[in-house]
Amino acid sequence: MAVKTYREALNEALAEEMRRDPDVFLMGEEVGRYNGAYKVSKGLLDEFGDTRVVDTPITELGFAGLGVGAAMAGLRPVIEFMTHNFAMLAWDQVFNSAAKVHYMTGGQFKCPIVFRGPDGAALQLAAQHSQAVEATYAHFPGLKVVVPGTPADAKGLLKAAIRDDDPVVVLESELLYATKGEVPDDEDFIIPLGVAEVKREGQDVTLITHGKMIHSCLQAAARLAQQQISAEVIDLRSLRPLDGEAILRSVHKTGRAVYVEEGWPYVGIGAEVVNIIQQEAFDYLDAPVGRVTQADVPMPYAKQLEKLAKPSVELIVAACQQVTYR
Amino acid sequence: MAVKTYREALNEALAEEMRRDPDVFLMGEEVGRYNGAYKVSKGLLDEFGDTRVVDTPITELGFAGLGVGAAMAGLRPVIEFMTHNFAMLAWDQVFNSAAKVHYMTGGQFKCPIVFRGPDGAALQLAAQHSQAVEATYAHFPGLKVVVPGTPADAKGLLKAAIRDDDPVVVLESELLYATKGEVPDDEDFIIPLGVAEVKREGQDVTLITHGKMIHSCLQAAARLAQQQISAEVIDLRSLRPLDGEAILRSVHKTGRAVYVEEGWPYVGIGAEVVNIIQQEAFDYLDAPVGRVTQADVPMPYAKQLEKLAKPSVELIVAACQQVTYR
Amino acid sequence: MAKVRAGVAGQPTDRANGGGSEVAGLAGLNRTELHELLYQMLLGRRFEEKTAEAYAVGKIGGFCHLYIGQEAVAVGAFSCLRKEDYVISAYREHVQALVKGMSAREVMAELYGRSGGCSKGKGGSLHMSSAEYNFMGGWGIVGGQIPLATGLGWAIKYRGQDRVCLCFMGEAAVNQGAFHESLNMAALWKLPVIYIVENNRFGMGTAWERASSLYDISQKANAYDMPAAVADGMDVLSMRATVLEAVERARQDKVPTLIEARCYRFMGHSMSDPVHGVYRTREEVEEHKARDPIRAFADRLEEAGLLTEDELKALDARAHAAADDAAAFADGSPEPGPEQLYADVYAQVNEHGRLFFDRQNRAATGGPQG
Amino acid sequence: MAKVRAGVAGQPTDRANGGGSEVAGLAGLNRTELHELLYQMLLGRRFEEKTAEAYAVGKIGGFCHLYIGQEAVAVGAFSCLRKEDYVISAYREHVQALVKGMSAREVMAELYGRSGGCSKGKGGSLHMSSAEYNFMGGWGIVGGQIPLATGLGWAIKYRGQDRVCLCFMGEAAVNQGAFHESLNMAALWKLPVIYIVENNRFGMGTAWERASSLYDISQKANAYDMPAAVADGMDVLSMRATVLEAVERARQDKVPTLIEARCYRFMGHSMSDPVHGVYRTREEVEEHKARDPIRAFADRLEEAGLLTEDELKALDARAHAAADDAAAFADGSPEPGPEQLYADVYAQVNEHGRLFFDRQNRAATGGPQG
Ligand SMILES: Cc1ncc(C[n+]2csc(CCOP(=O)(O)OP(=O)(O)O)c2C)c(N)n1
Ligand SMILES: Cc1ncc(C[n+]2csc(CCOP(=O)(O)OP(=O)(O)O)c2C)c(N)n1
Ligand SMILES: [Mg+2]
Ligand SMILES: [Mg+2]
Repeated sequence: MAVKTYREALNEALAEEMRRDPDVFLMGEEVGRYNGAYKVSKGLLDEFGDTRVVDTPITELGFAGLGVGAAMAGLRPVIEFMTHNFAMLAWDQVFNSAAKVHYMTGGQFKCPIVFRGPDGAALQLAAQHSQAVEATYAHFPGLKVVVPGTPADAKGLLKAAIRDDDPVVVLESELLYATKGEVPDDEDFIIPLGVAEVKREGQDVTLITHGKMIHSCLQAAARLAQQQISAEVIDLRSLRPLDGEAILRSVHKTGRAVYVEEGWPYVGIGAEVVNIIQQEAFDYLDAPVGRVTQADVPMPYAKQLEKLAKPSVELIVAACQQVTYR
Repeated sequence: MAVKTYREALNEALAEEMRRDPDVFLMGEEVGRYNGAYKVSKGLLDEFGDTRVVDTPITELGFAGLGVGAAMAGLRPVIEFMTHNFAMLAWDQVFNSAAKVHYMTGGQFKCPIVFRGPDGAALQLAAQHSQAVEATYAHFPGLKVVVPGTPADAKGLLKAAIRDDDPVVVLESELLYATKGEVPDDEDFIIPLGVAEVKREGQDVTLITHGKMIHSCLQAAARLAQQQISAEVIDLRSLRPLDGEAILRSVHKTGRAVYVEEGWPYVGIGAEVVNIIQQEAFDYLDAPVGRVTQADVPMPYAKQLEKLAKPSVELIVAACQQVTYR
Repeated sequence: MAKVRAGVAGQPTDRANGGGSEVAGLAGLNRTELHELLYQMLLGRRFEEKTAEAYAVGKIGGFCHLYIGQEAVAVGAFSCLRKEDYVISAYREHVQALVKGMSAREVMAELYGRSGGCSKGKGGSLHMSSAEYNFMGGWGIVGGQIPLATGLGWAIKYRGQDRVCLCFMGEAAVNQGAFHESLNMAALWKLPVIYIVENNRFGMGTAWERASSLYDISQKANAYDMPAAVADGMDVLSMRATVLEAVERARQDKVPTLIEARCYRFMGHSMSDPVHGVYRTREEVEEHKARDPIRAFADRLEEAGLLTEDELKALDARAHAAADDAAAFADGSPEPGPEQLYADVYAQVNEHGRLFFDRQNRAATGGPQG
Repeated sequence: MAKVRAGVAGQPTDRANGGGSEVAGLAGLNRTELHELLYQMLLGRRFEEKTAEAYAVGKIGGFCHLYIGQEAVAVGAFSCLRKEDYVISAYREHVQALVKGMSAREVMAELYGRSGGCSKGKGGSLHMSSAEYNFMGGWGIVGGQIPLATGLGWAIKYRGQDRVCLCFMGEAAVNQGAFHESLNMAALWKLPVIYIVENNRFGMGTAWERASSLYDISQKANAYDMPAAVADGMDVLSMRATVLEAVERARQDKVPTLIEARCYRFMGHSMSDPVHGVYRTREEVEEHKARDPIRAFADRLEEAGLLTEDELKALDARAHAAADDAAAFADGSPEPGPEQLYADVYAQVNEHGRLFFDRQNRAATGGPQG
């Protein structure tokens, strides 16, 4: 184990998988000579050359589709979207091609592709550059979707995604790239898709979340502890497949839950988690499941407004107080 | 009142609004000379000429964006997507432009545009042509989303959408175009966005739904009546704004609910409705809210498989039996 | 089409374009090879006629787009290919699937939605494909296959293979952004992809000149500094000659080419669309039918003394028999069972977590619990 | 820029392109008008320098892309426009907003995220706009503004107005599908849109020739049968002459034009990007800086006896003062209040149903209950 940044962890995952399997290549805007818009691919061009680390024109639809074609031919492309906001231009290829090709060819063609890049808001990037779009990806059968929140998860999930035979969307985060954490050294360190992690144990209320928000949840849990409220924090890590058992185990114990996510509330991931809990733990629930999300507005630029729009530690604490009736 | 098809109702809505307001125009593939791929725009080219009824090249991203630009200049474009499956190519313009321009310009530019076309499955059109994508549209603040299920609703909602100052997505249905119903003659007949309708009254369980599925729900309700289960059928009609009160009123009465939708289950509209019910009618619920949806798979072509994939009257009946414990 | 290809390796391409009139053959092809071209076109025609019949009686459902009138395009083009070369296309692709080598049985069974279909009945008319023959699919999103073709070309280059990829599209797809983005990348990175635009004059009811500000499609290649050519898509030998040149360039220099194949659609856009209507007259259709590519090729062979009336009849009988056999096979092929509903959504069904979320449906169909 | 425009109505366009050296003026512009052009460039430069300062001390946040080095493009181009003409652009648009007529105050306050900003602080650097001046916005999605421009042109034609629309984009946006789809429609339907590609050589760290298979951007217009031109984007008069011709064609014949403006970006891609680095050398940057468009234009005017050293100083002082004033105004402008969070999401807040779904947030910020 060594302490690494989230960025380094992703970089290692890419480098290791590229060393291991010559069919893996990385393609996207500025991934090569510029070392990546967020430097995730630093050094990879030097090591692997320009057929395996490929700078593209700004043509998201085109290179996403190129990746799908290459995957159908048996390669294992990693397609970087500079951010998932721009991926919308490519969603036809993600939803109509990648997610469907295996099914509609009766299993003849696999599509082992990774679509990765930062998701959600950073700081003051305004409406077109601050969207957390996991709810949309997760809706489509045929895709797998993961959202790492720590360096170790970033490495383990990205490696699992690259080795997976299906299209996997990896949602990273600009604000996490510089964060640090312990990362296992083992070259076969993998976090299987579909396994949640209890990031903090607790008894009174379950905070369920994914991605960047785990840090806000951990902070909220610390504050709640001072108020004698013991919060368990569950990081789903993977949204499809989803570790429903982990959710239920915890809710059976606490009887109370709050979903926290960076995306918009309406038809968000949290809505589905509420659905699962009420379907499958109806009799265990002592209070409605709470939710904390981005405000239901396009992201404003002004610093104060942006702060108000984002799910805050304060709102998480308040939601936990509410479901525990304190 | 006169009996009309859903197709005729939409056609009338377009014609009346175009007569009323010279800023309204219709643009899309085959809307003009061909009278519309599904004949919704029949006769409009003859009446309004080719600057107001415009056949486009197959360039969904381009003409959707053209519509947004025209709307910013004060026109009121109605953009027809031949189906919403193809709209994915244009989603960048829907989500990054139409949904955001009013907010990010501080209210300087309105975007009074309608994006309309059929949504969901018809018969044996397979994976790329059978998607119900309302969950995705509804997720994005800045959009309004309506899903008419009857001829009268089709007319009233489309007219409301055209008169609205915000971008409105109208999700129609291939399988409904030929269905018939009473349609008011009044040229100012409008169904305000955000008002649900009780399509059948009942006491024991609330079937909540939208669009094409109201017909399956009404059939299910008829069968349930034979089993002495009285089902209320609520047609939301509009998904954003959403008539939460109508949902709660009914659930307060019945204590039991099932959401039925044509789209996929995971992070679907039904998930959010479950969320709203459990947040706001937690103490009224006698059973978990049930859900009936498309199977969580890309749509298969084979007739029998497609039938299995779609939400059926049988599954709705079964879900109602389950939540009423019969 | 291995037989035909073998016969012409190394033929000068200018000779291939018509002309050569020694009785031994035509355009560098011998009698047997020429007959094979004719047979492929006949097979396509008879297969599609059978398809129309089956559609009319409800054995085939959904959208269904016939290729009648355009047979020379695929037959001429694919005669330049090897089995390992990739082809990808749009939704008007039944005949292309056949010509690439797929059996008429598996294509027809797919149209019938049966388990003997190439995709077990899951794809249907719009989504024929074969991993064995590198027929990468019918695509239902207009233009959606163009980036995929570019990716197939990328894979060829990445692996240093001696292959090419042929990408078919209708002329209306040229206006899609995907076309522009793809051709730029293919030219920039020198990918061995041949983009063939089947210009049958219409995208549904829209004539090309009503959809594009530039009439000459091949000129669009200039925007990418890419070689281009125009072929007579009603003449199987013109198609063959043009594609042969492009294929050689792709194999040797890894350079893409844009080819406009001028052809005509004899049928309506799809089975639900009348043959003529608001967008074209009966006369226009009849005029083009007079240039039927099969009739024209047969006549030419007969005139050159390379085909007898009896041989033609025999070839046609073989084509009819193959189409009939395909329909009989499809009729007898079982419907996919309910367990197929959840099969193939994923290639790798994870043992962790849930991949599927509709318990009710899964329970009803015996679908996976994972 | 009304003053300048008025001076040249009806000038033959070939004279406009440099050359005319009577002491009375240059390129058909008199001394006052030429000074105004120079002032606009200076204003842009000083404004951006001020912006960089404010960014460095954290008064401005987010992404911030400066226009330094490219001033001649906007100033030359917009000198051909009227107030009612539309302009739409990408995210490197602060100076364009100014040159279109917006006050430096409202642009700077927007950068500061203050309520005195043109969009009340909601848009920020990437999204400047003004309904009053028909500056339709800064767009953050590369290429996203191109279809919108086409729609603005559509609206002009629809209403029979005597207006044009200028659409700015970086050269890297040319590879987007949106470019292709838009130019085809604009040419097909004869829309009065002038697409100006600011070719500053790089899209972030990618040089144009690494992203496009064709070097000459203006040639891409041939694919749409659209008129095209190349302008020297470092020369305000070249820009003006080129755009003037296109604007006249657009006004009279409703014909679009594609213009490539060859220029150079003196700064890094954005504030967080170094000026030179892996993708270009310091020497290359310095070489281009030697051709600074402001310096070059001032020199030319001085040589022609149309500008004195003192006049230049006075113009620059005015520009400095305007930038300082803008910053002072922005500093004093209040932050938007919490009630602004939910304001403006919709133009029409429905009295029926719920438009917003986050009760908790709404409660915390006093947002709408509807
Ligand atoms: C993106 C997209 N838009 C619209 C459609 C509906 N559609 C199916 S075929 C077609 C016409 C295509 O014409 P062309 O490309 O010329 O091919 P052809 O049918 O003539 O073979 C249209 C508009 C679609 N399938 N995909
Ligand atoms: C669709 C999309 N892809 C990627 C980006 C990230 N991005 C922002 S600017 C830029 C480079 C654009 O270069 P160019 O168009 O030449 O404009 P310039 O910055 O040189 O003015 C990129 C890749 C984006 N904003 N939108
Ligand atoms: Mg066509
Ligand atoms: Mg640039």
